[in-house]
Amino acid sequence: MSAGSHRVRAGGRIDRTEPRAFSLDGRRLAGYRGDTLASALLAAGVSVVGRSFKYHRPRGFVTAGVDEPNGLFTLGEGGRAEPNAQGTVVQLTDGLRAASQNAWPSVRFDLGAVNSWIAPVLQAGFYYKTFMGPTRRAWMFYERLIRRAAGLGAARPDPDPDRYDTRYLFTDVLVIGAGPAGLSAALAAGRSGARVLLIEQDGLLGGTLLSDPVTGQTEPWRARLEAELQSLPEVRILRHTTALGAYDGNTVILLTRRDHCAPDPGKGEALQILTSVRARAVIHSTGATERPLVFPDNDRPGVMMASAVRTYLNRYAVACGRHAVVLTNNDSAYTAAFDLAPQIDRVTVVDVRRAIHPALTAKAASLGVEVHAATAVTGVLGRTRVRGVTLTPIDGARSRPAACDLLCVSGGWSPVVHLSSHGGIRPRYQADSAAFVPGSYAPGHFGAGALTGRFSLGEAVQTGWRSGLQAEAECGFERASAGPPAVPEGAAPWDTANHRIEPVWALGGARAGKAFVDFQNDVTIRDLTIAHQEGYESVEHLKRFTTLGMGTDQGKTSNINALAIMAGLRGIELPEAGSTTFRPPFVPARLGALAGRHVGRHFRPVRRSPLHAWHLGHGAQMIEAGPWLRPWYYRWAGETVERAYLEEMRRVRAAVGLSDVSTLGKIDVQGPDAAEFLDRLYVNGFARLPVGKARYGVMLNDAGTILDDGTTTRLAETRYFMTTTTAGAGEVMSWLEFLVQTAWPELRVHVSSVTDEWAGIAVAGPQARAVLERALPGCDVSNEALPHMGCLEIEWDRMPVRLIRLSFSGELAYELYVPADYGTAFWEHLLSSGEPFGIRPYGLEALASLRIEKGHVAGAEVDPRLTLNDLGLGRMARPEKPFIGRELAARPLLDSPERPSLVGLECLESGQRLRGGAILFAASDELKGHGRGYVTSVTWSPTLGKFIALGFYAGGLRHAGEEIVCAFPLYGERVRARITSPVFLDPKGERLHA
Amino acid sequence: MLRIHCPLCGERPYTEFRYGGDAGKHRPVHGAGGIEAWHDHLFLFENAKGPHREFWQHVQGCRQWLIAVRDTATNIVADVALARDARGLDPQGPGGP
Amino acid sequence: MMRYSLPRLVGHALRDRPWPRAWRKATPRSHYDVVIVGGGGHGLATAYYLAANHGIRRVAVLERSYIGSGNVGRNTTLVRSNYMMNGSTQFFEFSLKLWEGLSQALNFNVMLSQRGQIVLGHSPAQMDGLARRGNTMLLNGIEAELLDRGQVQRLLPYLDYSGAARFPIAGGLLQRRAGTVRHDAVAWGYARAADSLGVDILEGCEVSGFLLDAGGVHGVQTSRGRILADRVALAVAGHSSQLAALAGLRLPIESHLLQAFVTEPIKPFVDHVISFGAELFYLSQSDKGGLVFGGHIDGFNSFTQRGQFPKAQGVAQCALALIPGMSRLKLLRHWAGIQDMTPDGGPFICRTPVRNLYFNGGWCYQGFKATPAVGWCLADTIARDEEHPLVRCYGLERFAQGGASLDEYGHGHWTYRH
Amino acid sequence: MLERRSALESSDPPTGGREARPLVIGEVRGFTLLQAAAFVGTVAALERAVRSALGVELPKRMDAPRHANGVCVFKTGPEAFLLVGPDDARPASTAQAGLESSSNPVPLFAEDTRLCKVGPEQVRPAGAQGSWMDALREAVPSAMGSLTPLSHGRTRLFLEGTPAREVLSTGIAMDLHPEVFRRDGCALTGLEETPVLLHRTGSQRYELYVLRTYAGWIWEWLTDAAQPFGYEVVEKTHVSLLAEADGRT
Repeated sequence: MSAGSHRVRAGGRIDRTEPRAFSLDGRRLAGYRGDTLASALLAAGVSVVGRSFKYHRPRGFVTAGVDEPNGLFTLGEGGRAEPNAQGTVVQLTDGLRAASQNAWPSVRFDLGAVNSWIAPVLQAGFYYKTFMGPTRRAWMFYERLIRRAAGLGAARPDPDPDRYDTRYLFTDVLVIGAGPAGLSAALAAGRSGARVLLIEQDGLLGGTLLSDPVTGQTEPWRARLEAELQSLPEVRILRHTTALGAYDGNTVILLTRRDHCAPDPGKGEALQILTSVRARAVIHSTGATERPLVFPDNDRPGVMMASAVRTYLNRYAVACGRHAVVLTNNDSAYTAAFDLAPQIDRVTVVDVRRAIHPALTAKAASLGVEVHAATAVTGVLGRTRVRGVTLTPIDGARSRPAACDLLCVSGGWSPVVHLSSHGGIRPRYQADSAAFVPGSYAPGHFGAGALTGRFSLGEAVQTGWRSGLQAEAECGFERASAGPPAVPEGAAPWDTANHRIEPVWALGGARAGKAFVDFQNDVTIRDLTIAHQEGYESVEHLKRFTTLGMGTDQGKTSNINALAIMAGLRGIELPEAGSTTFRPPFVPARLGALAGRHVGRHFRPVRRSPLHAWHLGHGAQMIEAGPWLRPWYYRWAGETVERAYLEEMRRVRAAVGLSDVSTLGKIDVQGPDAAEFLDRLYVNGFARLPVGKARYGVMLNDAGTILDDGTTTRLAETRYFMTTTTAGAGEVMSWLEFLVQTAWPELRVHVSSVTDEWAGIAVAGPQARAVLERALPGCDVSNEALPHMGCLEIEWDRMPVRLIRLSFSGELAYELYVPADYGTAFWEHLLSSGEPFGIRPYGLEALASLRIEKGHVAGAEVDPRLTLNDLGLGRMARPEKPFIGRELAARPLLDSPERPSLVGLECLESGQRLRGGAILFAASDELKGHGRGYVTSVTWSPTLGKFIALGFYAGGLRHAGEEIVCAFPLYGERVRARITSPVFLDPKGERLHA
Repeated sequence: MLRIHCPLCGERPYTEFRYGGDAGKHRPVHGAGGIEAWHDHLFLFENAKGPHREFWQHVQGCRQWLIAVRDTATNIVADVALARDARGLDPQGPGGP
Repeated sequence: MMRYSLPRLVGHALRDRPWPRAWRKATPRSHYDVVIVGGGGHGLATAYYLAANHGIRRVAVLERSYIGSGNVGRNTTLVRSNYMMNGSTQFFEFSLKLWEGLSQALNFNVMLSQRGQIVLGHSPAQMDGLARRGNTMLLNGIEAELLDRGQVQRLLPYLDYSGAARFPIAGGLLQRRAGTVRHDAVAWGYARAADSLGVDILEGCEVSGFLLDAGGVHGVQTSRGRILADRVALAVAGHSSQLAALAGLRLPIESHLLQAFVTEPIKPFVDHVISFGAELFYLSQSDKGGLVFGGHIDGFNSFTQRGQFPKAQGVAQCALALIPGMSRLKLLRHWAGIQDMTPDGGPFICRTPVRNLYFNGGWCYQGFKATPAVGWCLADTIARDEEHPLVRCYGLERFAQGGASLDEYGHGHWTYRH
Repeated sequence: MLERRSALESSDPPTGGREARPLVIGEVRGFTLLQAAAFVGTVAALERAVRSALGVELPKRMDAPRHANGVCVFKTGPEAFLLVGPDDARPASTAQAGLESSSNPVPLFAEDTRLCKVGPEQVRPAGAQGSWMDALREAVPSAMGSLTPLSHGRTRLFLEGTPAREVLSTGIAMDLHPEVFRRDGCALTGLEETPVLLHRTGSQRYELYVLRTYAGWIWEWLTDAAQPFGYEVVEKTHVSLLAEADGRT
């Protein structure tokens, strides 16, 4: 057939003046603006568009919407290639490149179809019963083959050039679905002045009305409502927008796709926008989808849903065949037959019901449509295209073949209950319409239209209007004066609430041929029978055992048929079989859209020190430290971290260095009871700390293990300046607030985070004092005026400076805090003041190594699994003073002297190194099990000329002097080391007191 | 998405808050209570399926610790108050932390 | 039990013969030696090992809904034994060894896929932590390999090695024997094997109370009547507290939601199990083709089994931080399971203060991978009325005593941070 | 005198997005920000003290500030307030807020008048006199409450233009509808994972007080969010707060 051969000459909502060129598997094709990929392919006469998951059977389009199980494509190329796109919802754009999937070499001739030959073996659950030998690892062999055969499209590793946005919206009324019910509801709510958000997954408003002929009666009504809604200032309409899920707090997540307009990410245009809507009232007008009937070979290309065929005809001007058979168990499919009749060669209706409304038969007769009552289709002829069907009268008379090239099927309508069920509300079966409808609604939620299992246009408009009024009342708005918009005149006699459905699910018996229940996952009646025989009867067992409903369509076309068939096998009523659980998202949603702009460097917020720009401009190599970026080392000292940190350390030990400690948590503690508060908090006492003095403190959590440590300075009788670790700052702050607000509200104390307010700079080294003397002329920083752990608050150049003499490196050292805006200038001032003494900045690696030489705990040692004793700090606690964690720290096993506790280690072998993460053993131990301890921090000590480490060892310093083994089996290493005091350098503290 | 009505700031998504766990227990008086009292306080939970009294801190707002009563079977929050109000200044008061 | 095999499968296909039920539809007896409450993986495995290892066959497994309806059917299916804390290392290795022979033992293919797990490190300090973990594994007879950045890149070329990565990859720790298992098959395989040894599996049987007296528990009250039992074991993760409360016990457990996610199926793309190091996030590809992944718990107690969407967004962000190309893949489903969280992240398998009542729960993130070992050790504990040596550290009393830390994440005792 | 540097000095992306630039983004410099908090039971006293020192009332509500005499007061907690006022002329003394201070500043080191000791002995600094912060310090003794300077700890950004609301709604989960979040309304909320104080200072103008260490990230985030609309970065200016709050649209 030539391209476009199925296009009807006139009509439809396509724009024939705007052609669109596209390709499928490299074949050039054309369609029009307003087409979907599916309608353009059908117009071009392409019948086979995919291969099924398991048997690789040729498949064509079945539906015209988001329920499509078969027509999946890979769109685009390279970084924009998207696998598994439903052709039925892809807007046709110029230059669109589509490729078929899951077939080799092509969808028309696919070698994978050999699976069909062994189909009886590949029955439900076959893999649970085999592939278990000959060896225990045999599955690894079979799995490779199975994985290759499974999957649909292919993923590519290229980064995605497109951009995705997220946003939050708030509204009074959210209307989900702009079919007749939704339009009516939005108007009712909108006229009252309420803020209404109307969303529609289609690009056009109208829902099923869009499948009516453009020249028909409903179009003026549809257009009038759309126009009025657009004129209301507080009504917002989002097209191409799907509600993915309903969540707690009346939150509905929406996805707006803009793939039809080829956005430019360079200009910040997003391909998709994810919106989180909080609505005071939600109206569900999500409509219903038509479901297939189950009969042998019901998956052949050319077997389509009747409503889809009608949509292709009236909306896209595509006749899906020239000779159609319409198979139905209800009235709704007659509309399709009547619309098709004038446009194609021949239409035959096959109705499984005995009694057919005379108006239908009369109309059929007038259009030349033959109607066979009480007849079923029990077989389909043709492999890649329907060539005929087998008709079998219900009463058992003989079957006969009938030629056709299109089989339109209607097994009834399934309300789209997904969203209304996301809140955990189970759907309920409504027998007269043979449909599951919402069991109830969450507070503030209302249903309207076909969702309620009432399918006529009149009821849609009425229920829509009613729910609109309910929603506006929920939001406290005055009822609008005008009534509901008049329903178009002359509704057809078959437009009844339940379409007079006779629930029939499967035709032609369970055993004849492949009668598909789930098209995409190739689940047949036979598979359901096997599941039943083996006892996998509950809905969830059935799904999991057969994979029914687990495809990309999530069983939209298959679930109810499967439930009904299983109920039949079990001999129970359909409602007893229960229903499946509906989980979000309603349609598959790109992960890119979920992630929004939190990708790449925006993945998580970055915290930057006030000195950040200076570091970047002066050769710092930065490193991530939690949310922070910190200087790891500076290039002045070397090009690699291994060289640079040693040089930086040497500079500190021999002369003076400065480093950025702004990342430390800083908390201002003020109030008449500040001293009492800190006394309760820290294991050691702070109440008697003199003003102008600093003290190292450790706090435990309630369980008596380490929470955090840091230095706290008393600035005044009623005011302290606390520092915390960089990593612990947030946790400590919340904890202090918890204590102040809930546990000890009687204390008059305030805690405020001032981490952002102050830049912190450490100046360390024998020349540190000389630098300060030059930097702060006139300020007495002598040992007498400012001894170790002393503090001065000064003002220099009309800028406040907190000068605390404390040392992390073991050298004579100071921490200086200045308001953050001054940080860089003051840092530069210190650098220039220190120039004669050779001052240089040092980074995190040197900072860490300097403190290891001095045995200060940090990072890996401040471990919340450990106790004060484990850190060798047990003597700090003042047990006569109550402090947080005191009671549980005394639990018997936490108190054991055999717990691993902090030790120093020095390497005894030249040419060997210690490594973090090594496991420690006594020299005589067999190297096995968990050992006696482990290494937490290692450095080469340029001062001592050897590798040294901090670690934890059972019994701790009782073993000082012993030679032990550091095992690092990951590298096949074992190194001898000696247990020493963790204070490697200047144990008497002469340097820092100098 | 779960939403919590902060008595000071108004209704906000739970992402503005930090969860603080069970608030249905009495915190032993500071410095009093032995291992057993603290053990029970810290480690044993009613873990109600139904109304659950719990702490939340509005970290991206007023930084107040709140006590909310939320039904853990439905996530519906029935009531929220500042923790200090819900508890009163009396450490033995009803529902103290 | 009719054995499953390829010849039999072909025979059935050719002759179109019906298969027998995988497990009987049993009716409750009035008395059992052991009643196990909870027909998930743990409960069914326990029943199987009671019968297989101890010859105790008058056993009933009571399941409120259908078997496997809890966490065994809704997890991310990872199995591994890279545990560092003493107490867990050997237990999980024992479990992995049982996994390695499970399909054959049960004659049910559970599809153990030992494709290897790589835990990524993003800083020197994190690499030290991974080294400690890997060394501990090797010293306990468990294989492990420490990978540098280049080695990770060769194995996982699709991760983000660009300058745009917010947390650059420093290296990783590989356990080659780790992998995935077909989760439903575990419940069904144990059920079928236990059933064939005489165990009664009672679905739709909800326990509403315990029959208690001074001597302890001697039965349960159920929706299908009173059932007497010499011993009763609880394996009802998610609702441990509710069941235990019926026996008058208060537990160190809170119920939290953990979400899991799956994309639509694609051709083979990810051949390993990957764990991000910057945040808790893990990912693998199912045999069907979907990428299966998960992250942290939602962060507050809940029984709703509905996850919070911001958590899904956070997890998607982790996915893209790791594999930028996943941006174009579509999320097919996300769901939430209720899990028992404990203050130290460790589980309980133990006797309880109520005589003849045994408890298994508190599994936090690790219940699925523990399934065979839980069954084995809990069965042993019930049969001998004394904790199996591998689970002695998993007692309820450990918080009172300050016992061995099981805290793999190093969070300390902050329940809500797990 | 040392130069004050903005937290944004290393992140200054160019004006971007579409050709049309309906949005203006910038940083407000030159203001003083102080947290004042009372203890339970001393709020009334604090209120009197603030009123007498600055002539401004403390707001009762979290969602609307009070203004007077060039000072704008936000309520940030049950007894906590943020006061934003004009640049306090190099206030000395950040360190000293909340202390009971003597009224006579005594230079401590005679040879260098730039340097004063202000710590333990609570000596008044030399430089700053007559500023509004000092007035407040005089009025609030430590038993009444605490004062914590935060001028350097917050970066103040603004967005102005028709798309401002939509840009903010990409990261702030609050209803910013003009009838709900009214002019001169304010809220403590989150911008993605970071805390912010949002103040609507005009019909299409919003100010954000963000934590300084996150300011660079937020700046990048906001300008990125503004890209689809088009924006322009204005020179970082010293803008008087109340001129803005009082009326420019």
